Amino acid sequence: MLIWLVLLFPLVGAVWNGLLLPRHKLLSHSIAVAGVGLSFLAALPLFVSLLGEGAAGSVHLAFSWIQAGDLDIGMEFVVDRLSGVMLLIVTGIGSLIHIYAGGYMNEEKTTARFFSYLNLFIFMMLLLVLGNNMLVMFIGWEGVGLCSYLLIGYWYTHKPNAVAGMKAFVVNRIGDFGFLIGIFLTYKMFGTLSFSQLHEVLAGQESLSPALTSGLTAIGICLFIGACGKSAQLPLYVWLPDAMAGPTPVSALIHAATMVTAGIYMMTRLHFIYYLAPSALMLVAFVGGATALFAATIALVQNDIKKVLAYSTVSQLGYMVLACGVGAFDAGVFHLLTHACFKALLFLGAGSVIVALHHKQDMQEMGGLKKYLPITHAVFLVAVLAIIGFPGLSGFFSKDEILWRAFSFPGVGWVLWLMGLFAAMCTAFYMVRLLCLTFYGKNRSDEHTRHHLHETSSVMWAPLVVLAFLSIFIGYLGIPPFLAEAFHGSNLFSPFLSSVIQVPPAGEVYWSFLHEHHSEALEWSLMGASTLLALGSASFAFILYRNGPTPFLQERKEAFASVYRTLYNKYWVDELYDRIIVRPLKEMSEFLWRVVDLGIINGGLNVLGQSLMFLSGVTSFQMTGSLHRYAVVFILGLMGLVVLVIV
Amino acid sequence: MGLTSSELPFIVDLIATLSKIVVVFLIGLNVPPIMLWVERRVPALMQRRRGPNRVGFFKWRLWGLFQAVADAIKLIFKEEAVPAMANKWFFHLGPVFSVFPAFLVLSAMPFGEYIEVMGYQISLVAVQVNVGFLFILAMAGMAIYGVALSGWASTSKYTLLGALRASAQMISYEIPLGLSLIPIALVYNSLDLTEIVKGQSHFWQWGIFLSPLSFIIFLVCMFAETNRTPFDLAEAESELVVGFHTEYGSTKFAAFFLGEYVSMFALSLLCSILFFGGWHLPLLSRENLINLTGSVNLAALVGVGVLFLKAAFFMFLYVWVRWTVPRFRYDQLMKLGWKFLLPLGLANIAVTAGILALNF
Amino acid sequence: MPIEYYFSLALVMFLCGVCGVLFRRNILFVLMSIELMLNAVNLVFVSGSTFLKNLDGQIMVFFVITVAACEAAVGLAMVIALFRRYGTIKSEFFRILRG
Amino acid sequence: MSDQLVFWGLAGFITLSSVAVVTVRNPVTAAVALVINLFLLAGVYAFQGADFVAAIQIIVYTGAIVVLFLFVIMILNLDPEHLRSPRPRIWEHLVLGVVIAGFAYIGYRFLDSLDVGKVASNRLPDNTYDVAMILFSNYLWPFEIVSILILLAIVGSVAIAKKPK
Amino acid sequence: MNPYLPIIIILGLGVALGLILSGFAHFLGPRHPTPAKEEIFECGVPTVASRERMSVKFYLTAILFILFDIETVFLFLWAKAFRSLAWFGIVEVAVFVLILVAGYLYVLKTGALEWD
Repeated sequence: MLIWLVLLFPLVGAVWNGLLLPRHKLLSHSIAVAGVGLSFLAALPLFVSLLGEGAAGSVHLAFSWIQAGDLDIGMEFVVDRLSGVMLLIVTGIGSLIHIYAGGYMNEEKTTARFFSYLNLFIFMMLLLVLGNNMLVMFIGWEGVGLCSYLLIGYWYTHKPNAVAGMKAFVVNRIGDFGFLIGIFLTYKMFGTLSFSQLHEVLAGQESLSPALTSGLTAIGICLFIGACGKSAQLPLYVWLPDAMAGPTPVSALIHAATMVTAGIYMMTRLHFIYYLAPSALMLVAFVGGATALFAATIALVQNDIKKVLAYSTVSQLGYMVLACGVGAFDAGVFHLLTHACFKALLFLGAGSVIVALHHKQDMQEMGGLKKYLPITHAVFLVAVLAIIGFPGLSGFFSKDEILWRAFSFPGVGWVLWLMGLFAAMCTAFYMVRLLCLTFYGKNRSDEHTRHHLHETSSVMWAPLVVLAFLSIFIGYLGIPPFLAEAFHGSNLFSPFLSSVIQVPPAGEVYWSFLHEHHSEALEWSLMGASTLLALGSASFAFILYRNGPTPFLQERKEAFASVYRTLYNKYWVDELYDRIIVRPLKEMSEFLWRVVDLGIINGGLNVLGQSLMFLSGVTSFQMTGSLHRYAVVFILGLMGLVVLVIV
Repeated sequence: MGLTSSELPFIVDLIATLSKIVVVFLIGLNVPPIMLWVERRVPALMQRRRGPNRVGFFKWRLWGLFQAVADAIKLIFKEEAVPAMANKWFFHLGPVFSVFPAFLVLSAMPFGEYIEVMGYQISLVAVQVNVGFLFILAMAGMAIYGVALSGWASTSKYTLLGALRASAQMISYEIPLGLSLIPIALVYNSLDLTEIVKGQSHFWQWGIFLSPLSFIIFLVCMFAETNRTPFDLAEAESELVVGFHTEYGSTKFAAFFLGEYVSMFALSLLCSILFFGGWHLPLLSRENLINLTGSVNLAALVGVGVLFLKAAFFMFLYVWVRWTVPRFRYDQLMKLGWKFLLPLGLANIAVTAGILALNF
Repeated sequence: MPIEYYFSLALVMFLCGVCGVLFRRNILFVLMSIELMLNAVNLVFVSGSTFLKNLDGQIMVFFVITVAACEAAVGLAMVIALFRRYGTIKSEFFRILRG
Repeated sequence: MSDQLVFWGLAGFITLSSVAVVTVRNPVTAAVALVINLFLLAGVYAFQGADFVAAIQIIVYTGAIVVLFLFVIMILNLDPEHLRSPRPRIWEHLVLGVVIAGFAYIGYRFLDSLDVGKVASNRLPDNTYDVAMILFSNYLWPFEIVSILILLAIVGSVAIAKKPK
Repeated sequence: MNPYLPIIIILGLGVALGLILSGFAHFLGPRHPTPAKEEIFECGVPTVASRERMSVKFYLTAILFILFDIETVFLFLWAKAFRSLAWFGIVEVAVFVLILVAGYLYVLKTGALEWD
């Protein structure tokens, strides 16, 4: 019963805000917050019921949606430990961001439309998370894409925003295309789309026939393309940095915490497919690693505060995908959880900075905000420490777990580990750079803004504090086992999920290494190395950027001008896409339009018309009107016919 | 036109036919002169004046009978004035068209049943046409050409108008003529004149008693077809000078004259055949006549005499009506033809058919 | 009398009719030629019926004659109307159908 | 023997008159030629034994239709000069040749495909009665339709020819 | 003997008689053509080929003549087979005649036959 409430509240909020468009900002804000909050409150008892030892998930059927021939798809929802976790993230962090958004959107005349979109987004995300078969998930998948488009282009009057919204939507669609193909393939192979049934079928497989593995690999890859589109992985990540055009709470909610994690959640939900398609997983791992490293390098030189955070999100998502790739789905989800907290915190912090600076986002004009925005600075510091993996904070545990699981992957594991390590170093560097450029050094903003600089309202910094608290303590849920003995605690998270994520028997042989025991010394040394390196690069960045852009930095920039420029211009990826895909497409259609359409079709018809005119001209010279001429022609024709018949 | 080839041997048949033709032409050529005389004599007597009585040689005046011969000679030797603009061909062709149909009709009339000569029965009809009526209608049609062509040939407006009027009149009265004949055909169940006369052996079987209405219509049409008296508007002296044959001189006028009187005689013969029992005496049936006269030939001769008598009566009727009945105005004439005789004819047919249908 | 003679006679008449229709300028002549053609058809009907010894041919002739009569009647009515309208019935003057 | 003589006489005159109908200048001459042609045609029918048809031919065709033609000619009172048709152009001769050749060929092919024997000059006995019987039994419907046709002709011609008020 | 002989002979004689009569005067009669004689016997303006058109009434009469002539002919046919067709024939012809009477009434109504 509770699950219907969870779903219903955001929907009601969205409809109420959307249709009635209440004038009063406070009213619309409270409706939205109530929508998400109540849904969170309803979700809590659900989650608690799952905590118990043997509590398995429960499937609820709303109504049978499609019945065509042997295809029977119902609007089913599953509430098990995995979707429970996601549920908490979405509704929990969602409600915090809703509260924050009220403050952020204060200058707007009416916020009803904004909040209805936000609530609609939450509803769609819940659909995606709770759906028990691929189609319901797909509805959520598309709904989320739609809401992201609407929200990115919220200030559609400003053209770049609209263009960014379209870009996001188009790139997502490309990803969805892969996802759809994956759905079709699964239906073709297994005849059903519901996760529970798929799980039983695959679990029942004793040995893997080559056809099955190739099928599963194909499905895996297609679904991964969908995930790339949604979770902004390497080929299809271009839309996320431009998505920053939307309001900051949107970026926080959608482009940090919830939507972008959909891809990872989908792969985790279908772990039984991926476990039986090791080659697909290999691809996933490498794409994840590459994206992490690639995005991190770009983030090093970006000047726009939200762009830096966007690339950092892409790189963190790369980590999660890497985790899934090496089969550590539980580690992926754990990092997802921690990342959601501190990345939302970072974005909201940046949001309050932007509000304070009246919507200026360029870091060169910031600096020295420490004394103007004390709370924001404190919270921001916590988040930065968490993300660079400062020991003790949540980022440290989750990132380290991923690196360890990557390293322990037989064979190519160490390459992945190296990529992860470098990405971590870059992350540390740019996060500290960000921190210094915004909060430390002299204040570089102009007189007018400096005069108005003041701390944001309580509505905005309260959620920040909660998030900061979360990003500190959530880490302890997943303490790696060897540390656990030291502190005689225990790793709570992975066993919690292990009931859901199990390697199907057919894949047992391949994934046996997961259960081998490793020497603790190796783990200790690896953790130590990575932490030391990260902190080193952080301090290095601190020294460089401590008091803003110094002339020394300027020379360094000219020295490595070429490197700097490539990084700054995002490896010219956008231009590359434009050149490879967009321009040829445009030229092709131009060609088709001018040559084929005008030339051949119109030309052809015109020629036909002219020939007819010519023909009629030829035959009409006889139409002189004299009866006798007609009679003669008639008789001659008749005779010709008869002669023809006779001869 | 249906000619039943007679069973007689060729030679006999040939001679019989030739002799019949000669008889027909004799009659044809003699009737107009006689009528010329009658035409003058009878009105004179009616008007209490003496007709022509000067012509004669020596002292036999014969009541002016020779006047006819005198007129004939006069006509032959008169000069013929052909109008300049006239269309030569049709000017000469006109009279021909009015002569030969009359003779054809006359030849189709049966004068008697048959006579036995040297053991062969020779029918007393020149042209044995088994669809008698239609033949007569056809020839009436041809007469129209005579009138129309001659009128048109002498290119003057009046003759043209006269010709149009005369032919329009003949056309309008040909239909009632046809319609009046149909009841007779119904009653006597044949179109062949000889059959019809055979059907009228007893005087109460005569046409006039069985379908009196058709006799009246036939009589009117007789006068109209030959442009006689009440209907002679075409040649009415007072209006169109002489009508379509104004420009015709001597012999051509004689030809028209001949044609007119022969067709008059033919129609009277037809009338007596259809309505007055042809060669049957009123009270004496044919068998008694043969017994009375002893031989078939003699009886046939008597029959022919009776027939000619009846025809003479009708010819007299022509002249009589000419001098008593005033002339119709043209629109009255047309109205009579189209609006009175035609419906009357159709009604007559309906009535006759109804009556006959009762005893099917 | 072989039937070909009758048919060839009919053909000749028909030919004259066709030529009359085609080459005579005056509408009246055209109508007359049409009558001529119809008579040729009648001749074929009659000789056919005589040869095949069944009377249907003759009955058809009745109908043909009736149709010819009606056609002539209406045709000549039109000629008169044309004459009244155009003052002439030479075919060159009826150019309305010009293509 | 006499049959041949009669037929050839009639055929000759018929061809002559039909050619005259087509070639003669003056419409009245053409009408008279038509009359003669039809009259002789009636002769041919009678010669073949179709007496009733011959009679009808003369009564209706010669006696009525050509008279109508004559009437129209007289009414229109065309001046002869007006009827002088212009010198026929060359292509007319050409077409004439082609038409004649075409019809001759068609006729020839038709005639020699006829494998009929000699038509005995079997004059049918007086068949008017049989004609009538057949007409009123088998051909009932055409007979009724003919009356409608005549009605149409009446209404049509009167409507067309009547002087517009 | 061919049944057509009499008709042909009479036709020939009739035509011959006509020609003789019409040609007679040409040979026998005196010929002194004078302009007066040449003229058409007429008073008033010589209207040789007057273009004045005759009234259309004649034409209408001729048309109606044809159409009713056909009726007469068909009635003749019916008369021939009257007795054997009996009632059926009568009904048939009645319909035929009635339709034509309808035409006739139309003609009367439109006044086509009114002679001015």
